[in-house]
Amino acid sequence: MVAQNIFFAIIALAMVASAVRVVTSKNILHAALYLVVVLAGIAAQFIITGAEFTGVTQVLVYIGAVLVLFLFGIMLTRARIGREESVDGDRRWLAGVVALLLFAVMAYALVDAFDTEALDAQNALEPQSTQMVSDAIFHDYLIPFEAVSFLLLAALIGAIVVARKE
Amino acid sequence: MIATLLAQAPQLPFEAPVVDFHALAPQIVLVAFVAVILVVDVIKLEDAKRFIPGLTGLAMLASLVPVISLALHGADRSLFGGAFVVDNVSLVLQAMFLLAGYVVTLLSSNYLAEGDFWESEFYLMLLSSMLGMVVMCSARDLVTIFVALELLSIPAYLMASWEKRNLRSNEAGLKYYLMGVFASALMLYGMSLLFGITGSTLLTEIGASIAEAESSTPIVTLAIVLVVVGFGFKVSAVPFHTWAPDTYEGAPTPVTAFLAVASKAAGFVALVQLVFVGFLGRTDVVEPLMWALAAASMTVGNLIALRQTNVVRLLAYSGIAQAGFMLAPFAVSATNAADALTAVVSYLLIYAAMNLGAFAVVIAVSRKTQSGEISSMGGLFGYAPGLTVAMTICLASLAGIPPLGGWFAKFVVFRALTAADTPAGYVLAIVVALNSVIAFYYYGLVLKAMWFSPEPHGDSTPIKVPVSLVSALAITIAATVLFGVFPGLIGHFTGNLGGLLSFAGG
Amino acid sequence: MTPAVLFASETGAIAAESAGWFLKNAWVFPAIPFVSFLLILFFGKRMPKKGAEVGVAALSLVFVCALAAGAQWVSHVNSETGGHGAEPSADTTHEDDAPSAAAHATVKAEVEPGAEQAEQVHHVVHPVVTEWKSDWWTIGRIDFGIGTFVDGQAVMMLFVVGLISLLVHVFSTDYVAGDIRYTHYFAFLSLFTASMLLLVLANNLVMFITAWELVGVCSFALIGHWWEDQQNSNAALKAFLTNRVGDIGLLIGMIVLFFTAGRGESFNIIDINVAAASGAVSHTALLVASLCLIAAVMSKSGQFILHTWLPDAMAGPTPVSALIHAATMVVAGVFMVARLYPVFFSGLSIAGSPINALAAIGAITTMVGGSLAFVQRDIKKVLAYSTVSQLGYMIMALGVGAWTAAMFHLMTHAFFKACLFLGAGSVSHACNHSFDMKQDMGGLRKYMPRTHVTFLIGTLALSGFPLLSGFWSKDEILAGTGGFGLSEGANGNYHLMLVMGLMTGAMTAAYMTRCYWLTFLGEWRGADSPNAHHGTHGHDDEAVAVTVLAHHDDHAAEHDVAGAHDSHDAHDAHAGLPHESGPRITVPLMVLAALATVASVANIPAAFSFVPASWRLRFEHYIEPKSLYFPKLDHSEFSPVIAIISVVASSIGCALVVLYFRKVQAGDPKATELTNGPVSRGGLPKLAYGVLVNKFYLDWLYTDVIVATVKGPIARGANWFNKCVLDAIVIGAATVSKRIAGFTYAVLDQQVVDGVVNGSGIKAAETGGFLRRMQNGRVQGYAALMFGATAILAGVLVLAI
Amino acid sequence: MWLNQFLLLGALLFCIGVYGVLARRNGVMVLMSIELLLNAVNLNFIAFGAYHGTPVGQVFALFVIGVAAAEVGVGLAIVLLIYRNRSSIDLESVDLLKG
Repeated sequence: MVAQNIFFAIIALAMVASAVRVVTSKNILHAALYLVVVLAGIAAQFIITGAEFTGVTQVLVYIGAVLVLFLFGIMLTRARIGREESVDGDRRWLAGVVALLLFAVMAYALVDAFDTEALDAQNALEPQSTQMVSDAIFHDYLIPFEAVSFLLLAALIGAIVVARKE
Repeated sequence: MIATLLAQAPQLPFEAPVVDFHALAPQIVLVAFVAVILVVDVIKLEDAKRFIPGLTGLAMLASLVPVISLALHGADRSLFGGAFVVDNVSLVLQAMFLLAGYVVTLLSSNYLAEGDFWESEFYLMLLSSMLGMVVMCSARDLVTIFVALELLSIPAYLMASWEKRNLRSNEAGLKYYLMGVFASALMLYGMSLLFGITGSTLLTEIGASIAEAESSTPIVTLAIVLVVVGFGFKVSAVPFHTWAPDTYEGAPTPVTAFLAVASKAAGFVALVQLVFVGFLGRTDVVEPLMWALAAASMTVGNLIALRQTNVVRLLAYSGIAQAGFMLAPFAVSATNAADALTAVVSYLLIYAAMNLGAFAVVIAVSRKTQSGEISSMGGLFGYAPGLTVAMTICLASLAGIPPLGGWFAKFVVFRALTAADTPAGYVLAIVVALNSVIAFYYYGLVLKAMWFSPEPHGDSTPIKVPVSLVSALAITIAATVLFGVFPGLIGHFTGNLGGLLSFAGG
Repeated sequence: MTPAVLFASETGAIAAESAGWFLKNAWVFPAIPFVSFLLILFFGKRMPKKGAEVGVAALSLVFVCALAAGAQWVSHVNSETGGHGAEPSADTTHEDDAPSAAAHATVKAEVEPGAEQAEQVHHVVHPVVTEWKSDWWTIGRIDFGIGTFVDGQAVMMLFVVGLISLLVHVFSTDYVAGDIRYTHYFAFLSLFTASMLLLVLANNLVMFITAWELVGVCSFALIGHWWEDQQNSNAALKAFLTNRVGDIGLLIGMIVLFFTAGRGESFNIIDINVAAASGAVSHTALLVASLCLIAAVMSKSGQFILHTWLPDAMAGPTPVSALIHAATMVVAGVFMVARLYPVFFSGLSIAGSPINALAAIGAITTMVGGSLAFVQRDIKKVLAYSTVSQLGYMIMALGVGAWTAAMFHLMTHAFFKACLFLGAGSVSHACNHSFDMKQDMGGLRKYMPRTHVTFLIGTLALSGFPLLSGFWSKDEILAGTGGFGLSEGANGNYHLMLVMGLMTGAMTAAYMTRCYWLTFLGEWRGADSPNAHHGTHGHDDEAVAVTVLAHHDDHAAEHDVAGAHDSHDAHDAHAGLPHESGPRITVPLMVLAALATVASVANIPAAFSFVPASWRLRFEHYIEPKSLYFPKLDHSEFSPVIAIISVVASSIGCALVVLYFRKVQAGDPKATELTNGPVSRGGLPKLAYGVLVNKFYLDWLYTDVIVATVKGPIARGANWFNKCVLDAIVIGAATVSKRIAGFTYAVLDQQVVDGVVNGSGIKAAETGGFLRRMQNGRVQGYAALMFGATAILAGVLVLAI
Repeated sequence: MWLNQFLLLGALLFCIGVYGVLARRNGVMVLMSIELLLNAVNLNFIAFGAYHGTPVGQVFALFVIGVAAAEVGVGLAIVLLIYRNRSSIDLESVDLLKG
């Protein structure tokens, strides 16, 4: 388990550092690329905890689709590629205070509840097979599954109507 | 090669779920109509296109048929291990959503046809959102609730910005979208904690699990607060209300009516299910939280409403205050569960009728005045007495004047609060009473403008009200008056909601 | 509104055999004017008389039915008390408590023998209750019926409302003829009558509250009838808002009653009354309920301190003032107290105590109203304050346990006050629609003989002139205060109320004399008369009176005159001298004057042994309930001493005013001219001495005697209090709410969302006036509020639980 | 491995995301910060799913991924619409509606 912990630590550090850069970078393209690091890190964490299918989906959907969407967005809104001073509001300190406050509450509650609960003690991180996930989706979560498919259709149509040039 | 790999994989048996199609029939009918509309739209039969509003309305009414047949059939149905339940509460609310959707369709048809809009896609959005609401009524599981919420919200974000060339409409959509997504994120975080604490997404199991401990642990408290905040946004409770006035003002008015009634009601439906099924064991968290939200919403909503000059904004703030009234019974949700549940559902039904009626009048009047200012309604009685009377009924009902529906709604809330017999309940009852007095002032201002002020531009040509608007008005006004004059009607629907509570027994 | 139509299939057999058709089918009373309302609303404009004929016809029908109902009630009472004695069944429960039972219920209640009525002992009079149990309103196991509850009190009110409303309809056909909203006006009159009749007949509190609100709405609409004048719509709004304050009391009181006396399952008035009278309900609960309900009475029936809306309500058309703001709607509060009398009787411990909230409020109100009536120069406002004062009498009577006296006074007051209001309307009809007594009236006796006589009768009745109706009813109240004629003062010893009542009696006579004098005596001072004192200094005595009066007492009252003018454009200004009004105006006046004269025969005191027994105390016999739902009351006897004192007091009040006016008339022309105003006084110092003497003389007579005691400190103070404090509170409540809202903006916006968010005062100063909005339009500010509030809410709850 | 190491990482990412949505005035950058919020939640779901040994955590995470994709698409469409009409995606200048 030591190896996993080391991996976790490295990935976590990279994620936090990148996440901070995502929200502070003055260069919009850099921010997008740092976001890739965070999303990839998430996928890696998924795989560490044994959720391979979700990890792969994460890579496919986020890095394959969402990031591309962002790049399109950056291009279509003709953002200047490079350092841009006006990307931040002048209320950063308030944002910081709110975020810290929220983190304090969350961290207190989490530490209080799951103090040193081990993740691998009871279930030993058995890889949950993809089949279990799919069985769950198509057995217990059939309604939300159909609803999500419908949601994607509606979002697609609506987004096209709203975004298209007339 | 692949075949051999597949053959090597361990074969776990997959049991196909048993699906009760009758229970799902309302949703299936809606989906079927969406398919029809899509086909009509894609084929671009120009002749057929003008039938799309009619088709949309038909879709809502057709979905009512299985709702009624389910209600007549009587027995509660539980699908997918309790994740999807069809009981009295869900049927009453489904019927309310479908009728509200029908009225919104009536409100939209002329508005859209006369403006610069993408029409058939709009109805697609409306139906999708409606589908989300109808699913929400039966959802008793976090995943289903979440997906239903997003299904009803995402089309609504788009509808708010549907008037593409209008900067205000754009802004309305943007604000609604951003605030909605932030609230969703908070709610999702809370849901993840609930799932983490209990290991299940079913509300009944969550309820049983978090009710066990003597007192609440911080993590449960945090989870409940975050989930409630997510829906507090949806129902525009203070301090998560800030989007509502801006979005209401900017969005096309029929969309505003939809947001103010259906979307807000959907938030309440989710809250009802979460609180009465999931959180009832955690009175110590839910009651003070809801108390604070209810008191703040009523008071802040009413006080700011006093200063409004735009009637849509006024209705937005009044809606915030009304949300406070509807949240109030939640503050006694555990001590007086049956009454509180009845009060919330009754209020929702009546609120839907009277608020839609008010918006219908606003839409009708602005067809002539092209303005949302209260002063533009001056002298309305002179040239549109019918609309004036309709608006008076709606506003009087919102203000809670007998014998209209709103009075009954306030009464049941008051009764739930006082019958709980707790100090907090009594104090909140007093807050409710005080706020209902404040509310008279701003409703009175609109009434005064309509009845007593002169026409601002001296133009007193009558308003031509299209048939669809007349029908919408007739439905909503009739419901508002009937619910007030014969509250027994609503008692038929809301009298026996105990089925929902029985889940909380575990 | 027409329950029988909707629930016809559910009506079963009638239980009370002796009750007549109209008593068992009382729903027709509100139904007729409601149908008339609908007819006028939808077809009125197309009718030849613009809908007025429907209203008059409907009200005639109502009145005839009311007469029939009255006759049937009399025979009902006779058969219950005289003929076959009712079997003393103690159960007061509804026969149809079980859902399957018959739809009708008659309350069987055991008799409470009246002390004075030896011949009627052991008899009980069943009220006629018709109830349709249905799904009108069901919550859980509570089933709310809809129904009518007819007893003597209700029958009396049916008669009063039907009659006055009919006369007002007739009067209005002339008075508002040609008005732009003529049809609309009659529609609302009909709706008002329907609502008022519903209120009278309601058999449960929910129906009662509904009707209570409906009459309020009609009052709102009719006060604002001529809304083009900003002041009228303000008055309408003020009436509406003030009433809402009391309505909250009503709501809370009714809910308290519902949960205590109604045991959480009944809103039925009889059930609640029986429970309250039986002593089964805790005294505290009844006390709380009655105090809450008193708040409602204070707003609806214009009791001090919520009375301020009533004089402003005179902005409505005069017939409306007569009908709604004198005779019917404003007595709804009195009616409510009388209807729920056991609640108040037990809650306030009326029997045997020297003072209680109801009696005190009533007594104070009589004094306040009486003194304020002095400083008005608008004839309608004099009458309005007089109404406030008289309503105070009724509340005081109820507070001291003189139930019958209160109801009797309610009836007689309805006659003579409606007569006075309609008379004032007739006068103003002749005087260019002005209500200003000093400027536009005077000497009308010559021009309007019929109006003059009827007004004089009304004045005398109101002032308590012996043998007129007002004398008897007021005297009965005064006798009731001390429990006079009873061996041990059984209903308590409210001597303070007696004193205040007598003082008000004197004031009433005084201000009514002043009002009458200014209006009908002297010379015509209208705008077109040569005596108009605007240009030429008046040489006639009446103008002097006017000037002096104006000089003395109208600095405070001058400003509110304009508000109440019936200045509708339908009538062009009548040129020339005033003239008598047409028959549609004078006939109602004569009918009311006749009733104001003879109504006293309804309740001839028991002591008058020269009258046959069957003629004495008829009102008490037929109107006062004798049943378990009504407390056992002792009745005071007629007291010659009090009658004489009260007549003397009134005469003194009257005489002082007469003396004063006579002195003014006797003044020499020089002094007259000098008193005409500061203009001439400043320029003629030599004659100042004479002025001073003259003034001193007047001061001695008027200021020192009447004004110093009434008008000077008290009335001025009361007027100031009225105008500055109470108005400020009522109107200001809204302003204060707005201010708070503004403050909320300022704090939340400037300090939190904007000021703090921007982190610098520059932006705040840039965007900020004091009343900036909380919503600054920045979505991220909103988001910060959302996330921040979430963190704080969660944090607080996490730490607190 | 502790459960809390994942949860605290999730909480940290969430709060960084909160900072981002509040501090950024560029619309696209706010949308990026929203991705941080949603991914932090997903991390929670996966960790809890592993903790309880149930696939439901993954199922929920998959639904969130699907919905998030739709949301970001819609969000970009609205931002694009704003850009078309105002030639700017500066959120602070979007304040026509207030009061």
